[in-house]
Amino acid sequence: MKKSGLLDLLLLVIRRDLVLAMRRRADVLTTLIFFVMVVSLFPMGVGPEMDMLRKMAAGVLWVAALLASMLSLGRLFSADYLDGTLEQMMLAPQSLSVLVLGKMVAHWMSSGLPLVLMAPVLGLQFDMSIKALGVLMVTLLLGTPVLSMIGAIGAALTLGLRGGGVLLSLLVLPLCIPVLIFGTGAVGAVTAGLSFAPHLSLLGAVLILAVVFTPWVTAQALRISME
Amino acid sequence: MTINWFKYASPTSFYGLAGKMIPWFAIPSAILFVVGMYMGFFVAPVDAQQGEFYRIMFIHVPTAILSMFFYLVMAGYAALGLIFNTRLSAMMASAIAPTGALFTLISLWTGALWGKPMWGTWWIWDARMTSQLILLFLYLGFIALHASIDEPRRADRAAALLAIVGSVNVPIIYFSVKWWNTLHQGSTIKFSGTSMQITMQHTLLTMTIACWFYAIAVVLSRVRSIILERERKTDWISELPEMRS
Amino acid sequence: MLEVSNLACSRGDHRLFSGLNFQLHLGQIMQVQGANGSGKTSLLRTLCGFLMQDEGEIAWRGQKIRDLAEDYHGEILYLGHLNAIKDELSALENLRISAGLSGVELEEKEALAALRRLGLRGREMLPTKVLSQGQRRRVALARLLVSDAILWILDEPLTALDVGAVALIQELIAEHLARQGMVIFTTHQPLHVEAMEMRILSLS
Amino acid sequence: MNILVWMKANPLTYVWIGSYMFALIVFAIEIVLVVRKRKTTLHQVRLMRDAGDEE
Repeated sequence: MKKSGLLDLLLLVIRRDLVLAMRRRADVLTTLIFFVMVVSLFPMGVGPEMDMLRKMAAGVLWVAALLASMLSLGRLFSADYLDGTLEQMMLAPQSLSVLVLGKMVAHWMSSGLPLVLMAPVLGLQFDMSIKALGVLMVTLLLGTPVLSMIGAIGAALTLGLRGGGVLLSLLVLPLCIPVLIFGTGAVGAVTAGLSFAPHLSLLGAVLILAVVFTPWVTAQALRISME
Repeated sequence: MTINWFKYASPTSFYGLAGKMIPWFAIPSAILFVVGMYMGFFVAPVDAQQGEFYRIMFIHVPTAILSMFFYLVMAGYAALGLIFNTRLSAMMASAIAPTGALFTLISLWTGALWGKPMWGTWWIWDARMTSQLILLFLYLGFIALHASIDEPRRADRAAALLAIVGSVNVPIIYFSVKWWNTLHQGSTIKFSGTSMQITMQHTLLTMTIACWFYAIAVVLSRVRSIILERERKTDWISELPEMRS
Repeated sequence: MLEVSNLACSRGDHRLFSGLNFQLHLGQIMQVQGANGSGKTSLLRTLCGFLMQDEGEIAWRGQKIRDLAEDYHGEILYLGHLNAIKDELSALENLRISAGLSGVELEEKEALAALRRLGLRGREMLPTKVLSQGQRRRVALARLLVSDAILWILDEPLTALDVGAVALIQELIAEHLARQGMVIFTTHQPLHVEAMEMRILSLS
Repeated sequence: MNILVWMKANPLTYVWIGSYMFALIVFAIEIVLVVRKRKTTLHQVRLMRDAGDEE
């Protein structure tokens, strides 16, 4: 029985959560279907004129991605909290932040990544140009992990509360606004023919900030909630 | 040698101190309000460009500044409460939140009032106004989280963590909103002449101090109620004069 | 080894117990007794580091557990009321993951041996949601076999167990104590370990 | 739009009612809330203390 190191633990947690996500494929699909449905609702509300929709496309897709990831954050910790596995995770000999990072990555892979892969299909609904679609996917690729990480803080804070889901969105959405602005800004820049490099670099900066700080903050939030 | 300013960190002694301090802030605040408003209406000159409407500034700007300032003060108290585990600072943080939120509301409302004569619309997605709106969401998030946790200790610590995360995000949000806004539309409020006229600055200063003192008075009395609520089990409560009446 | 001095805990603003002093050395076993709501579970959770105590200190090998944090966690095993197993995973997967989480890389062979010793032969591959409550508790208890923790903190380990399982648990505890382990536990059913002096800690 | 017309006609009243009066009303409401919160807390604590004898 060899002692497992930090990285093994991280990979263990990620593999565990992905296996769990695969065993309950319904949760992954509901997030995806919700994303598709919200995006498809807009043309019905706003009307079918293509130039209007093309202008709104990035914003609609990004807001839908934001809402879809909020939806799936609720079960990030609550399932483990209810059956006691979260307690055991907090008693792991490795730092809790690493485990939490593992859960965040697993959550992103089961909820954020499908959104990124689905985005081009929906982009065509809004008749977006190929370049704009490409940039949209890159921004979603950089942005959705940040949503999962900041969302994890909210999920840890609202652990076990009755109004958990809505409260979580109320706490987390204001903090995700910079990501939304940079994401939609990049697509706006490319459709206007400007360079989208500054937007992506800012998005990357926010991502790095999130990777560095959110695991530790979430670990603190979990300790507070588990008391 | 213990530092005696910790003496007032305990709720029991702070309760008495706060009680004595409230009138010292309430009365000057009332006086300053009257003076400020008088100066705002009659002393400050008419602005060449905006005419009389710019006088809304004397309420809008102080409340905007203070709403941001109170969020940082709240986050500071919250951090103190988390690090030193002192219950009083956590109580102060939850006492400041409603006043901060109300200040944000007033600044948003007066901002809209000011927008109507200037641009003909009640709401404009100006960088500062949008950041104020997001600040209001942060305040409401803090209050909602604190209210939805029953156990006071966990409520304080969870809301404190949210306030700290929020305060780290305020500059990022402010920068990204300003950045987003300049893409769409230039900066908005301009004043004729180089800098504000002297009396305008004095009025602005008086109004800011008036609002600040008002806020301190309200927060102190709210924190006294919170102390009463939280310490009801302790014995020093029963000796209080107001308990017997 | 484990030293608790002048410990006081409260839940909300209700004080559970105070002024608790005891020491636990290698090879010793202690039962925490007290009426319902007297703070038995809170005491165990405070020993794990979940709850912050109001007063007093908990020391492990002379150092405060707050400072040791993860190193201390590496040497304890906590078994609460909840089974800490995922219903969608099989017993084998659950055991290997919980062992991995506690820092031990477990081969399939060893995991299967542990599960079989706990009487789960033939059910190792089934998702735990199909197992009975007693069998699920056995999957949770399988962790005792594979863990190399010194201090076992068990909160009512015998709940939902049949006579055979109770005997098995007592056997495991005896082996653990023989290997100079330590156990602190609460229980509602009688639990006695042969040739071991059972120390009692009562929370008035 | 008569609001715009009226506003241009008497700006001072607009400014007074719209912003200062609103702010003062909000402050007044907040003061009332704080005073009421104090009264109810005192009342509650008194109830708790009288009922709390059997603890």
